[in-house]
Amino acid sequence: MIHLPLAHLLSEPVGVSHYVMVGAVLFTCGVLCMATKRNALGVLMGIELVLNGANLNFIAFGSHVLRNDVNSLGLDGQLMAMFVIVLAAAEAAVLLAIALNFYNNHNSIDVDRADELLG
Amino acid sequence: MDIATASKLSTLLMWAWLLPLASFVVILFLGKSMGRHSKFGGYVATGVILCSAALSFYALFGVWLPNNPLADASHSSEEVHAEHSEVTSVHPVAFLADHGEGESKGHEGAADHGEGGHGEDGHHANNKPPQSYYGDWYTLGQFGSLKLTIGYYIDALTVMMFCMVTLIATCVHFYALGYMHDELHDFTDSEVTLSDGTNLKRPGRYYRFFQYLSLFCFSMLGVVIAGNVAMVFVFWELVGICSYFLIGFYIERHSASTAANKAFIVNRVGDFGMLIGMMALWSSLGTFAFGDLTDTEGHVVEQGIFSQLRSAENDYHLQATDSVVAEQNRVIRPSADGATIEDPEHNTAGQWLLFIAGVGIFCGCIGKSAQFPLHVWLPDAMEGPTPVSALVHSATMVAAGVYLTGRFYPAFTPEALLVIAYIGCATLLIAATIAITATDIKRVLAYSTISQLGYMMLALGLGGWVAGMFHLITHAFFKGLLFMCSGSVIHGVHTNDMTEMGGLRKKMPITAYTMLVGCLAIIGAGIPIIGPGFSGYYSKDAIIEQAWSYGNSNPHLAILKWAPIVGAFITAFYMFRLWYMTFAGKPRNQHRYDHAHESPRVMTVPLIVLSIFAIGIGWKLPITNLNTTALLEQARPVGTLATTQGVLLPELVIPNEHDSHAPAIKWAAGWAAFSTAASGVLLASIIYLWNLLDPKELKQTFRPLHSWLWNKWWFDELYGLIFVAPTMMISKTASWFDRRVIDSILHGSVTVCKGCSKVVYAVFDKTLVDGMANGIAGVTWDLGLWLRKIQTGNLRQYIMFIVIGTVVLFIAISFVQQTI
Amino acid sequence: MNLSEPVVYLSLLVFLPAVAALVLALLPRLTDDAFKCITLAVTILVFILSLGMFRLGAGIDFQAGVAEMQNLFQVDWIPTFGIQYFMGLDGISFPLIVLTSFLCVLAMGASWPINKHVRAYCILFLLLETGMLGVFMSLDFFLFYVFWEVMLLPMYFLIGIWGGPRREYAAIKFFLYTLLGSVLMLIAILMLYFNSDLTRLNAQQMVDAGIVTVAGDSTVDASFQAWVNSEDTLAQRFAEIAAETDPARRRQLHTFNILALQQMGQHTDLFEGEALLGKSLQWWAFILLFIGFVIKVPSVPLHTWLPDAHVEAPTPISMILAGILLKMGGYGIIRICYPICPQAGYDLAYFVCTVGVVSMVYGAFAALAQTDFKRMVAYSSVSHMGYVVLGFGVWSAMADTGYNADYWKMGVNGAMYQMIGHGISSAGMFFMVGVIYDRVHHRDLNQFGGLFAKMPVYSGFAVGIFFAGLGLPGLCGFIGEVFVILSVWKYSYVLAIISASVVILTAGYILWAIQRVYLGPEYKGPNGDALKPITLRELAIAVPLMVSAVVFGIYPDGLLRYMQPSVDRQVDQLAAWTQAYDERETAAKPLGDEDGQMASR
Amino acid sequence: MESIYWPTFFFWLFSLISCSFAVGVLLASNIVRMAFYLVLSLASIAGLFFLAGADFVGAMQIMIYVGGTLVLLIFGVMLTSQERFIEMKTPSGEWVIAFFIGASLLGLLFQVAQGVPAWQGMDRLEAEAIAVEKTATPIGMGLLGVRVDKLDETDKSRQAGMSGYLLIFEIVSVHLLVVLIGAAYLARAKRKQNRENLASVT
Repeated sequence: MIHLPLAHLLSEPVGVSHYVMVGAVLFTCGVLCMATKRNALGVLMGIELVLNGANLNFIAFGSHVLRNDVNSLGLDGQLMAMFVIVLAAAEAAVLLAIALNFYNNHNSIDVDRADELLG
Repeated sequence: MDIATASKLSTLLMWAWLLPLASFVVILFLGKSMGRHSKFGGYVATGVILCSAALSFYALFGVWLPNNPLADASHSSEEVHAEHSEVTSVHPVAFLADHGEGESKGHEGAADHGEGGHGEDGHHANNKPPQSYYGDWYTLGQFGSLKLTIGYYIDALTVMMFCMVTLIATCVHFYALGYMHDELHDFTDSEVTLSDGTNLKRPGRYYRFFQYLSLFCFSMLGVVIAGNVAMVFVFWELVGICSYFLIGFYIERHSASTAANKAFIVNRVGDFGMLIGMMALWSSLGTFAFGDLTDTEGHVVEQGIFSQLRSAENDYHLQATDSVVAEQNRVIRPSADGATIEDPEHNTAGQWLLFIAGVGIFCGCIGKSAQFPLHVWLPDAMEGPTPVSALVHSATMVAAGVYLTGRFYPAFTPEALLVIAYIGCATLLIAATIAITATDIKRVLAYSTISQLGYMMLALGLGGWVAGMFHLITHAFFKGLLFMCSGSVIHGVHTNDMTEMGGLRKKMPITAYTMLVGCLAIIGAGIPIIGPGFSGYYSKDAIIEQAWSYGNSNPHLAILKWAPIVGAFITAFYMFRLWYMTFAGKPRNQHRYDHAHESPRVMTVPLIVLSIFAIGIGWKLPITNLNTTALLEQARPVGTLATTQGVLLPELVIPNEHDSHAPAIKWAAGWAAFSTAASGVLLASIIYLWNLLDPKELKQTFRPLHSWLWNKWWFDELYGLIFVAPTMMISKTASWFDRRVIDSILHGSVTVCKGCSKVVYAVFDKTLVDGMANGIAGVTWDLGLWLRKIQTGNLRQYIMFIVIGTVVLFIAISFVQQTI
Repeated sequence: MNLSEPVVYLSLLVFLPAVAALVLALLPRLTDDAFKCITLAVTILVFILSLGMFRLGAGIDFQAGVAEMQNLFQVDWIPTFGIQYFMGLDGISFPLIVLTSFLCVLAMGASWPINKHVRAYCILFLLLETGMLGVFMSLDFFLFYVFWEVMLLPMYFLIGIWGGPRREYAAIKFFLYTLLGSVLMLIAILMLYFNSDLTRLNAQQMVDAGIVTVAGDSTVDASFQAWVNSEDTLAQRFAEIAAETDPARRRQLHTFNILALQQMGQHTDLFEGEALLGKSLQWWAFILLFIGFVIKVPSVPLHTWLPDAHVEAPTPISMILAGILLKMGGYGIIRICYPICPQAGYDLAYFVCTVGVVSMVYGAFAALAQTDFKRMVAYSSVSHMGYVVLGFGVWSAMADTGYNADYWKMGVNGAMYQMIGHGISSAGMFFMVGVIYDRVHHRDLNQFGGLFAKMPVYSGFAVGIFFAGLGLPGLCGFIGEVFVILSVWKYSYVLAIISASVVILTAGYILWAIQRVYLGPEYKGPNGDALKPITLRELAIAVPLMVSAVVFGIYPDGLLRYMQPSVDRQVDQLAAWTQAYDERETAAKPLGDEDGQMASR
Repeated sequence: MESIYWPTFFFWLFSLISCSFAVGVLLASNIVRMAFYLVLSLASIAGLFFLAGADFVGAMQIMIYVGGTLVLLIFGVMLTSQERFIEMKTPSGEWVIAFFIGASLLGLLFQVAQGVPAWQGMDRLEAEAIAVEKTATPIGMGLLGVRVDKLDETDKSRQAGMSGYLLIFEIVSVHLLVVLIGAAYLARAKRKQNRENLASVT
């Protein structure tokens, strides 16, 4: 019989790399959201996803549950994540303001219309 | 060596090989006199190839297998798992449980794999030469110790190839009996318009088609049975000329004759390299023989290439013989420091010459198997009738190149294998991308053939001998199937253009579903990791596993690891694009749809037969332990069952093929293959089945990319510019030189001086000096204009640029680190 | 008249055409066809005579597997200068003789469309045959030269009278080139003659030179003594000079005997004296002879007479020209240049090979550019004969290969095989061109097309013959090319790689020509109505050519068994000479060894 | 088969939810649905935080993100939600480009994630032996300038950051304040201007 690592999927603890991979998926989704959504609010959501992906990495690197050695970030990771969350909130507020402003000026929230900087 | 078996096998296969020649001769002399309207030629050729197939199968099942029983494949693989558990395991605990079990079973299998690799510290004892029978029939010339002969070299691979070639050829012959019926009466060629505006009307050439087919089979079987490189070369050329005849079968069509010329000449370019390789080999070893010639008592009389280069004293590792070293020192003068390196692990003496020989021989394979950069002939070979395409693309011509690479395998140095891998990698990606945009149904299949051949070469180059040859066999079946299906479609719809098809599923169900089988087989559909799956699933997964294992051993060559996975995605995409465009959806051309019909039974029965093989050739036959991989293991070339280190490039590591069956690799590679293939199918479905994305809009967006792919990366134009045009210019110059210069010396030197001064003016002043100044200015200007376009002001594109930049930067950094 | 005497049989073979020519000249006026029939009959008779040597009962035999000269005979001709009527056969000349008589039959068959001055044509044709056969058989240098010139004149007239529109130009060009070669050759002959000395040869060498024959149970020395004491004029002069003990008063016994000259070149220092510019006598003799022969081959850059001569010559003369005349150059190189002047050959081997390779490449390129069908075939001859020169030149028995002569043997055998193979394929190609030229009266490649539909059988043969020229396995062109190419690497890998590249160009020009002439939908040029299927006469010429192309392609042993022993023997002798020479040089200047090696490369 | 290790099970569960809803956000074209998916995705990320032993951050995640930021976002959605902006199609070509770029980025990140041996999982026995600590207090103390988690650190080189995050905490606070005021100003002022524009047009 072919030996399946799948069998051990649920019986072994997960590691940092698993978290990093989940973070990578979120990050990529976020980036793609930013790259594909024409709605400015969609772009904003993409940013949130990116930040969360990054946060997940911070947490994973700092977690002693996942990786019990001296090289982990320890509490610093969690603190970083905290700051990111807080700043994300701030950034969301500013972006919303910009979006609303844009909406008022252009009567649209299509970011493709915001190409006045075209050289 | 068992003399009785040898003579039995060689006789059987010799007849299987010579019968098509007899058919060729018979049709050559009698074909016309039997009348243009008789099916005489077709029946003779078909009957003969049927006999050949029967002889080949008898040779396999009646002679080979009883004398060389198969090892139990599962044992050997268990054993291998056991060996490498400490190296690759992710879950060591679980592994230990299996280890003991595998070890105990492993001993039985070990006998067939040499000493099986119970060595320590990851050092493996190497595998012995496979069971083979070698002999000479006929001497072309003998000069002292040098001998050029016509002979045979028969091992499990030879026998299998015989079965495969004759079986597919038989199907093609039957299919052609129906497909070529137009040629039985006077034939009006609608693609040829005469000067008076009418279409060409000519007598049919039914018998001639079968005459060429017979010769083709003869030549191909000659390549397979060949006992030495020179004989391979002889039949290699004959295969080339047969393809010339068959591709140019419609000799009245200019496109057909041009394609035939192109095929032959491009192949000759490969043969040029092959000749260089042969010369290097011949001058250093003085023999071309694959096997050892023995006398009646079994003593070795003359040593072949492989036993010279991989001697038993040297544990079957590749090492240059004294004669090779001497020849290299003669050709490439040793450097001034005269470095003879004492380290036996990295003894580079003679390695350069072996590298040249290996790469040279491989050049021939590049030509025959349509590898980049000589792949340009194969798509044009579509000009021949479809049965020819089916034969050329599956079992014969292109298979010859891969076959030779596999046959010559023990003599390839690790560096030559790296070249092979790179060529395969480039081929598979380039061809796959071109197939995405093609709309000619046969052209898509042609590029898919090139791409799949790239897979095989890649596998061989990465050390996956069985994987590569296995894919050759499975591919032959499903590609033959796919081509014959496309022929059936063309026969029913009278066009090659997929943009005029659609919805044909209802009109021609047998064709549609057998073709679906072919598509599923080529993308390697199957249940991941545990199987079962279509034949392509087994072979392609084996390749990807080997690539994975190779990529793990050589992190700096990660591209070779990812290429097959990316290729799997593209393959799945374009194959299902083809199927959807042809059979699914609504008819795009109602007129053609209304007239479409299913093909006659003489054409559909071969389709069904082949589709059965396309599904099951990778399976293990129930009850018996008969399966293709086990047979191929029997033919495993000497000394390929060890992890090999590069000599000229010491950091190069070619992992043992059995390592790639380790669960961790199998798991990762299996999922990678499955998910990429599935996403390819998904993407094709999104675009062509559910119409969620509009292909026209896509084309619009990717206009430059589309035209780049549509024009096949501009290869034809590029070659025209850098090879054909200069050649013609040189030849014109040579001719001109004759008339104007040499003759002018006779007539008087004044003319010469005048001519020269003109040349100086024209070439240097006008072209070189002025041209350079203007050129630099122009390029700068254009570059500026082009760069301006990047600055679009579009937010979303900027984000994409950031991501691309990141990825590229990462890759660049990783490369820089590798080199440092 | 006893036919089993070599002197009778070989003389008959050589002079039968000449005698027939004389008879034709004296005959009363007959119809054109009668002259042609008589000539054809004579050529067939000569062909039968040449075949008669294959152990067919009556007459002399040529034995396979024997390396030495066979059927030697010598008759004094001008004893004052030691000139003899001296002929013989070995594996090098015998296949060429059979080829000559065979191609003459076919060429005469192809002469039927000639309607101008038929009697004169036939006479000249027969004289030409005598000249060619004589060149291949004569072993006396003077005799060789006479036949060489005998062949030249008929050729000049055959081109100049029966040729195409620019025939005078072509004939003069041919004549001037060939005459230049002959003059240079004559100088070399005289240089060698006046430096030769028979008395320097020992008994064994005299036997090898064919002067002394060893009777059944006698030893070499005894036979030599018996010869010295015999009544033979040469023997008497030999004894007289050898008896003179004072070196100062001793004269030399000059000779034109080619075999004796070979012995002197290889075993004595007679030709090693310095002649001019620090080069030895044999170096200059080699250069002169080589230029003379290479004009005939022809090699670049002395080849421009060939395209013109071919284009203007009538079809049968083109066949002879390409099939046989070119081979004389190759024959001269292997029979005269190398064995007589080994030291120069060793020095100049790289030069010879380079000439061969340049011809191959240049000829192929030039062929690609031609629009005249015959011109293209002519350039293909230049390219194919390059293989011959290259094959002769691969002096791979050198110090760094341990004087292993196997590869050299392969090269020379390949070159010889290529001469025969090319004799068949090029004659065939010219004939195929002639067949359509007879019908449509033009040769413009761009104005053909679609001949397959109108003349299917002819086109099949033509394509087959052209593939033989392309070097397709199974046809005669392949064996020679492969032997030559595979052997070159051992001498020089650079030349090997360049020569291998020619296979691409060859495929290019031949396939392109086939496409333009035979394939395609319809004929594009003038006189399309005249394209009638091949006649029986033409078929009777095409079939033997095609059959022999196939036979030589798949059964090389049939030719090699006659040819190879002689070739191998000569190569072995030269290899032995090389080793002795190198040892001598090393002993002479121990420090200069490296220079000698470099120069020889 | 060994018994299920529950943290792993929950990890897979939460990661599956968060990833699939993240993909949902990406693929959905309706802005309201996107917002909904985002809520679910972020909530399950909080679950992952808990599993990694970061209980305080997890709580923050739920409170600030799910409770705060997203409400803000949804306001934004509602404020701009005219019929034509609810569904905004992206051109097909860009989807394909984005797909390939995303795939390569993902491949790269996965490669990196797999490439570090130290990041692989621990042994089960080892993992079960680790005591789970509460983190709220250390974090709170850290923000106030005291690193309780490093008090017993003996290695000098690892004592960096002993001063805690007080200064950063302050900066962030001020930053937040500025941002809030700025945002309010931006949103308010422009609307007024806009109204004037409208008035002038009519």
